[in-house]
Amino acid sequence: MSKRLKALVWLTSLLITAGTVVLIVVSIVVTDDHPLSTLSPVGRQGRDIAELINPIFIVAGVVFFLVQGAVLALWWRYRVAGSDSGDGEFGYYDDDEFPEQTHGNNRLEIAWTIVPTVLLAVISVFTLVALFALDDVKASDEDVVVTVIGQQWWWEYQYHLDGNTDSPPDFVTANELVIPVGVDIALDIKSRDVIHSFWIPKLNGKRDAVPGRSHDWVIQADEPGRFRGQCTEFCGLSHGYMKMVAVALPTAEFAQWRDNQITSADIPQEGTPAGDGWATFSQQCANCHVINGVTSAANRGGDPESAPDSWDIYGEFNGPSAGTYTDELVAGAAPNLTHLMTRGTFAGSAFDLYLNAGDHVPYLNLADQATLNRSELEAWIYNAPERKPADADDLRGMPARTGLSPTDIDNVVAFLSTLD
Amino acid sequence: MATVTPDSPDTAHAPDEHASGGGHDHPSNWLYVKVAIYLALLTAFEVFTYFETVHGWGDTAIIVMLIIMMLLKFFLVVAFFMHLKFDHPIFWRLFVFGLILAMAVYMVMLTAFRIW
Amino acid sequence: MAETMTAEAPGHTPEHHDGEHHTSTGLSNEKLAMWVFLGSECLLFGGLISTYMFNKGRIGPNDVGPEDVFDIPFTSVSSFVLLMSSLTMVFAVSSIARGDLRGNRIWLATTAALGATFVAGQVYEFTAFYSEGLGFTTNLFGSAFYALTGFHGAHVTIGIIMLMSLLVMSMRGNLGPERAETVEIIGLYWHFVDIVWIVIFTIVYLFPQ
Amino acid sequence: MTVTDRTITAPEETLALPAGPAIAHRPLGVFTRPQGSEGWRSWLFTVDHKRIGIMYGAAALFFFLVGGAEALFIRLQLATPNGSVIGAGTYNGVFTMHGVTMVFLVIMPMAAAFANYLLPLQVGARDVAFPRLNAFSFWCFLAGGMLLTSSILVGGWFQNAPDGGWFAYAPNTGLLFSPSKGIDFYAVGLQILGIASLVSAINLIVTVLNMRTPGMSFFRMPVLTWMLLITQFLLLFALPVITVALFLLMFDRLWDANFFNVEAGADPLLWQHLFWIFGHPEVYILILPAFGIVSEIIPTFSRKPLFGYHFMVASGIAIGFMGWGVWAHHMFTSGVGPLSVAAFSVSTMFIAVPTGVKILNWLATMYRGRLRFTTPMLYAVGVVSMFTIGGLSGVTHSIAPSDTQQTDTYYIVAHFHYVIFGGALLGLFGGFYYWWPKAFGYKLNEGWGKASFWVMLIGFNFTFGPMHILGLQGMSRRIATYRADEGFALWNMVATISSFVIALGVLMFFWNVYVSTRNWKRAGRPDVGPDPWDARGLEWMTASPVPEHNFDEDIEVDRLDHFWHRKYGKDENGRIVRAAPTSEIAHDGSNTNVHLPSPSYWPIVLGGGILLVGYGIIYNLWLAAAGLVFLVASIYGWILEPADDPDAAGHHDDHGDDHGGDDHGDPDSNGGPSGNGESATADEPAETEEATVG
Ligand code: HEA
Ligand code: HEA
Ligand code: HEC
Ligand code: CUA
Ligand SMILES: [Cu+2]
Repeated sequence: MSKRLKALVWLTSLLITAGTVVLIVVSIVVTDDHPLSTLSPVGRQGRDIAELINPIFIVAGVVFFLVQGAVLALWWRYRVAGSDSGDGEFGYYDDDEFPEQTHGNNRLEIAWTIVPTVLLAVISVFTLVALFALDDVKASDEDVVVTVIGQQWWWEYQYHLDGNTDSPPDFVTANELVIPVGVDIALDIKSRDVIHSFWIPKLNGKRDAVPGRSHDWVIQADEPGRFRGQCTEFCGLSHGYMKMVAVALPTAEFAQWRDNQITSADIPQEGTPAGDGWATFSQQCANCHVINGVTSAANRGGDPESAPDSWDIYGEFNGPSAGTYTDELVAGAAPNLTHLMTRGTFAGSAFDLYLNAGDHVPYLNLADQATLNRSELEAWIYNAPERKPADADDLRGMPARTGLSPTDIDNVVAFLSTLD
Repeated sequence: MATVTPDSPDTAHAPDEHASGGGHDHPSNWLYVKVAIYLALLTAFEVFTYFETVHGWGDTAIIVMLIIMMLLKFFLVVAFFMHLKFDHPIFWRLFVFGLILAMAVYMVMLTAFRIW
Repeated sequence: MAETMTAEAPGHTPEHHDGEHHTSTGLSNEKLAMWVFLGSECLLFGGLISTYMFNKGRIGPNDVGPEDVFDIPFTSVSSFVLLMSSLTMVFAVSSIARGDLRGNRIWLATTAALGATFVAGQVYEFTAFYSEGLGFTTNLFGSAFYALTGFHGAHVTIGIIMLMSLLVMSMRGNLGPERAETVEIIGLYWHFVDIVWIVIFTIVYLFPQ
Repeated sequence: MTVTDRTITAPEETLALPAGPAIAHRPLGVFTRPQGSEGWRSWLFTVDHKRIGIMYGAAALFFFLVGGAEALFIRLQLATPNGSVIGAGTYNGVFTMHGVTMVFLVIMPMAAAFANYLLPLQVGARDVAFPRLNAFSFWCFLAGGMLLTSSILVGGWFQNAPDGGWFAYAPNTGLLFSPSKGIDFYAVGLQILGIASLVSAINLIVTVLNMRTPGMSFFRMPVLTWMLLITQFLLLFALPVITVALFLLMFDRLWDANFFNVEAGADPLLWQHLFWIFGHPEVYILILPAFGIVSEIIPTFSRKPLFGYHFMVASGIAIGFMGWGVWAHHMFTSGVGPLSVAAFSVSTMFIAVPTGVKILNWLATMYRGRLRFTTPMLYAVGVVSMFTIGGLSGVTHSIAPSDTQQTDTYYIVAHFHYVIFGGALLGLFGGFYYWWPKAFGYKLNEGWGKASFWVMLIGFNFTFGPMHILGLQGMSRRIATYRADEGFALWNMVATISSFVIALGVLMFFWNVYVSTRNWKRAGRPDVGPDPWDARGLEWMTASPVPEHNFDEDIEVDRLDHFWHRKYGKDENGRIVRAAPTSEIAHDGSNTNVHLPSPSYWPIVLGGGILLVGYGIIYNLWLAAAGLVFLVASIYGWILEPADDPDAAGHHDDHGDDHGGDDHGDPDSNGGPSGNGESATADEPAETEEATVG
């Protein structure tokens, strides 16, 4: 290698090393907020996992330094000086340059087979203990069981306050999963279309939502807060926008929230903007969205006498000829909007419903405490696929409503604002 | 220059196993016919279990018996008709490796669905 | 085979040009290749059979299931036909090894005919099942059943084509005793297809549903 | 195969096969064989394992540019929060095609390049067992690669590209959820690539088992040969599994079958199991060739034999075996039961043991060696160092409970780029530098080589290193954008910038090829000699570039590293000294009486037929049917192709002085002098036709 090239290489490596240090320092000093971090768990399961993996990270780190150290040391110690001259003969050795020709050493080989084996055996014991402990997902403290249903590209939560998932849920909400602090909440994870994965990193690892199957999972939060999540199994077009939030509330607040959720909404007065908005909603939106007390099955083209929405997405499988859930497997379903305004985010938590509602604002009465993110909501209603890619023609995602005039949209938002 | 003696070869590796032709002492046709008769009998008995299930043998017992007979037939064909019994062992190894791998992997897959 | 000729040159002496005795193992490349290939086929059919076992019961109570369509006596007969075709295949191989070209042709033809009978039986079976309401798309049992047996049928069909090609070669005088191994190799394929059916017949048809 | 009477004298003409006399005997009139070994035609119809190897390498490098360009688009889109360089729809196509391209069209064919070029040489053979089939494998691979890559363009930019991720989980890949042609391209393309790899695996396995030169027992084979052999076995047994999965998927999409139709009671986990039963052995298919290459390079530039040869072989075999029992570690969160999770978690961990044996043996080889850090050596040591990082993160994934936090995050993306880029790709690039003089007769420039290595290495670490952090901070993979308040901006920007540094390093590699070739030509094509690195394997015992017939005469191998031991012996004091000059030991490629297979039209014709069937399945089944007919016809063409030119009957020997076999040729038999000239084809329809049934 020519002298100049060599100097160049040294200079770049120097610059890069310096750059790294600066970067790492910057990243530590500018304490970025990492709402999805797995490194700062807040729930019991998340903590158990961290406690399991952290020592293993250290072991891996030690192996890392040993191997890299060995590489560098061997390089430094045994390199043939001047071996990087650029001439054509490069690579030839002189005939007398022979190191000792060692072919191997069985004792060494056995040693470096056994040592890692033992190390890994120890690790596997801890792994198995943690694994079975974590798998013990029968939540006992509370009877609430939430059926979590993933679909392209949002989450539905069906609350069974009595813990009985065989009966219709007490209420249905979307995207923001509210739980009482400190208790294990059992989740029953399902999917209406493709595979998704439910993941609130600060609380627990993830569990896939597989259509046709139902998976038990459990989450628990040590302290109140809003914990972000992300669908982590690739589920098509808008997978990246399929997020969610888990909100842990102190027990009393949770009870308050729960009691509110059970109530139905009221049809607003005619003549008011909200009333006009309701009219528009009934025509344009109610065939997909359910608002308890406001929409009826008739809105959805169903039998008005029957249950407002089919909560039992698979039930007992009786074969396709029995025609059970055929219509339900392509989502075609839409978030229940009965208490839309009690959520901090909307549309798969991809957008904030309130402007200044950071993760720490008191969660109850958001509408009073924070400003509605009106422009985002309006943009959504006007042309949802433009905000979040969707394929509404194939019943995936929300269709555009570009026929709506600005006043229509104002009215619809006024109506939606009553849903708290 | 020093006298050069060729470096001694690596530890004793026998010269390559130049196995010759693989002892093709072809079995007689009569042997094949005998094998075919066994195969036919086994098949007949297999089918028999199907019609005799009514006699209240447990399903498990029947399945076990069927599997045994199936394997017998399988290995009769492989060993005699396909000559594996008489041929070079490398064929045997190649084939059985695939067979065992297939059985192991797929059994684990099915149990991962069902039992566990 | 042609390919071997040159490629196996190491150790090759002009006195022996049949290519069989100068490979590292002393075995011919073609035969080795066939066995290697059959090892791989185990995983193909293993996958299909597992898919069938996994899916056959995943049907509703009112769906067409195995017990609704299977006609065991019929399938037993066609299985037997295929089984016996293995015997005739063995005769084809041993006759050509003895230099009995006429016998070889007869046995090749018989084997192909038995195979064709089996395939014809399968075609009949498929149409019968279809008319009883079991299509490829009807339910999981249907899809898995037809995929598995269809794959097997395709293998048999390819086998028949190869046997017929051998027969044509023989007629044209290109299949003498020096090519006994070619017949043997195709025989291996044929027997393999047969043993796959042994497994399918037991697991798919005879296992208590 | 043709036994053309070759009379070549000048060494520089060794690659030139003089046009033989016109074919006098045409069994079926039309089926003659192509002639000549120069010009582009000779490449299309070649059956020479070395040319096929070179074509594999060239194709892989081309696809590397495609896959790399896709990677750069990924990085551009993710550079900032709410990125909008390419939309979500295109993004999904881009990362899927990136993964598929890199795995199936870059790493695998690059490994195939080395396997084709080197396996026969390393075991001292003339060619592979079935040269025509070998050519077919290549064209079939190229057909599959072109079909897949064309999906980017047909019907609009990324309109019909596969967009289900490289493991294409059902039911997202069903017609219902993925109505474009993308998944059809994926299924058909991979099916075709599978045929190519399967045929090639059978061919190479037979080559190693059967074509070894006298004395080349299994434990005298170089470690690269061993690793490639194990790879072929993994392919042999893994490919049928994904074949099944892809067939089921195709049946679902084309003919409404129900395999992944949840409404009909299907369980989508079936796809996952089948895919990963293939998929995990697949990752060892990607890495083992690189391990083999590293095991060749490090001894050469340490001037020591490989430490613990038998353990290196055994650990390779162990990895191959264990690789079959760990697949569900990709499914820890899929909902398989806790006992399965436990079993797979533990089995996965222990793969670290044989892999560790390899790492440590390489280090022990370097220990007290005389290390020369040539470019190949840099790459090899780079593998040791970088692969370890990826391996260690792999072990942290195997801890099932914590994998529930890691899976499908950038922590995984970091893991597999460290093992694939830092392991497989660096190893293969090292191989390019190392065997370049063998294949082309000149070395690549060391200065550019080293510079490109360092640029790549630095870019690589700053692209994928930060992804560990991103993943642990919760960034999911396969997301087209992320929110500004999620805190991923910094490291994504670093990764994006660094990915362009990698691109620079890659371009420097290509520049190096250009410059080195130019300089070599300008300097009047000086000869590097047979053994430019003072290496150990048989491939260095013949001229560079390797003459078409490989070796002038059979080599009688008497130990491991036979060639090296011919060069060096011990004096009476036990000191190692040169026993003979290389020029005396190595063959000069002057023996022209070696009979070589003639080129053939049919491999490429068959490849074209497969392409036709492929497009037919995707667009129009009538086209597929026509293609199938064409294929069957071509197979008969292949069978009926004359084995050789009857006028040249006779010279079967590879010893120029021995013409004893003149009388055995039988020009009237279809098979020609090579006796059973047709049986080759008899068993081929089994593979070829079956492959096209779907
Ligand atoms: C070249 C390819 C390659 C290789 C060699 C490996 C090697 C390994 N991989 Fe990797 N892996 C991939 C390619 C590869 N992987 C890909 C592509 C994916 C993602 C697929 C996708 O989802 O898209 C993946 C994903 C993946 C997962 C799934 C993660 C998830 O999605 O949740 C897991 C889980 O266990 C895993 C584990 C391992 C392990 C344990 C090894 C081991 O073989 C590593 C062993 C090596 C070492 C450990 C280092 C050297 C050893 C020592 C120095 C000895 C001392 C060490 C110890 C005692 C610990 N890999
Ligand atoms: C097998 C080998 C392999 C290799 C070598 C690479 C190389 C690279 N990969 Fe790859 N990657 C995968 C295999 C590989 N990847 C797989 C399997 C996935 C998973 C896919 C999935 O989820 O389904 C993945 C996913 C993946 C992701 C995650 C996408 C996501 O989850 O959303 C990212 C993100 O940064 C990424 C980046 C890169 C980069 C920057 C490189 C770079 O190293 C590339 C460097 C190369 C170049 C830069 C080429 C040089 C090109 C030019 C200089 C311009 C060429 C111009 C023309 C002439 C056309 N890869
Ligand atoms: C074809 C069905 C359909 C129609 C009609 C429809 N929506 Fe939607 N809507 C959806 C779906 C599906 C989602 C979830 C989309 C997502 O998150 O990707 C959604 C989401 C929403 C959300 C966010 C809900 C939440 O909890 O995150 C609001 C608000 C909304 N729609 C309002 C409306 C209004 C107002 C109209 C009428 C003007 C309307 N929708 C018409 C299907 C529909
Ligand atoms: Cu839902 Cu990804
Ligand atoms: Cu894996």
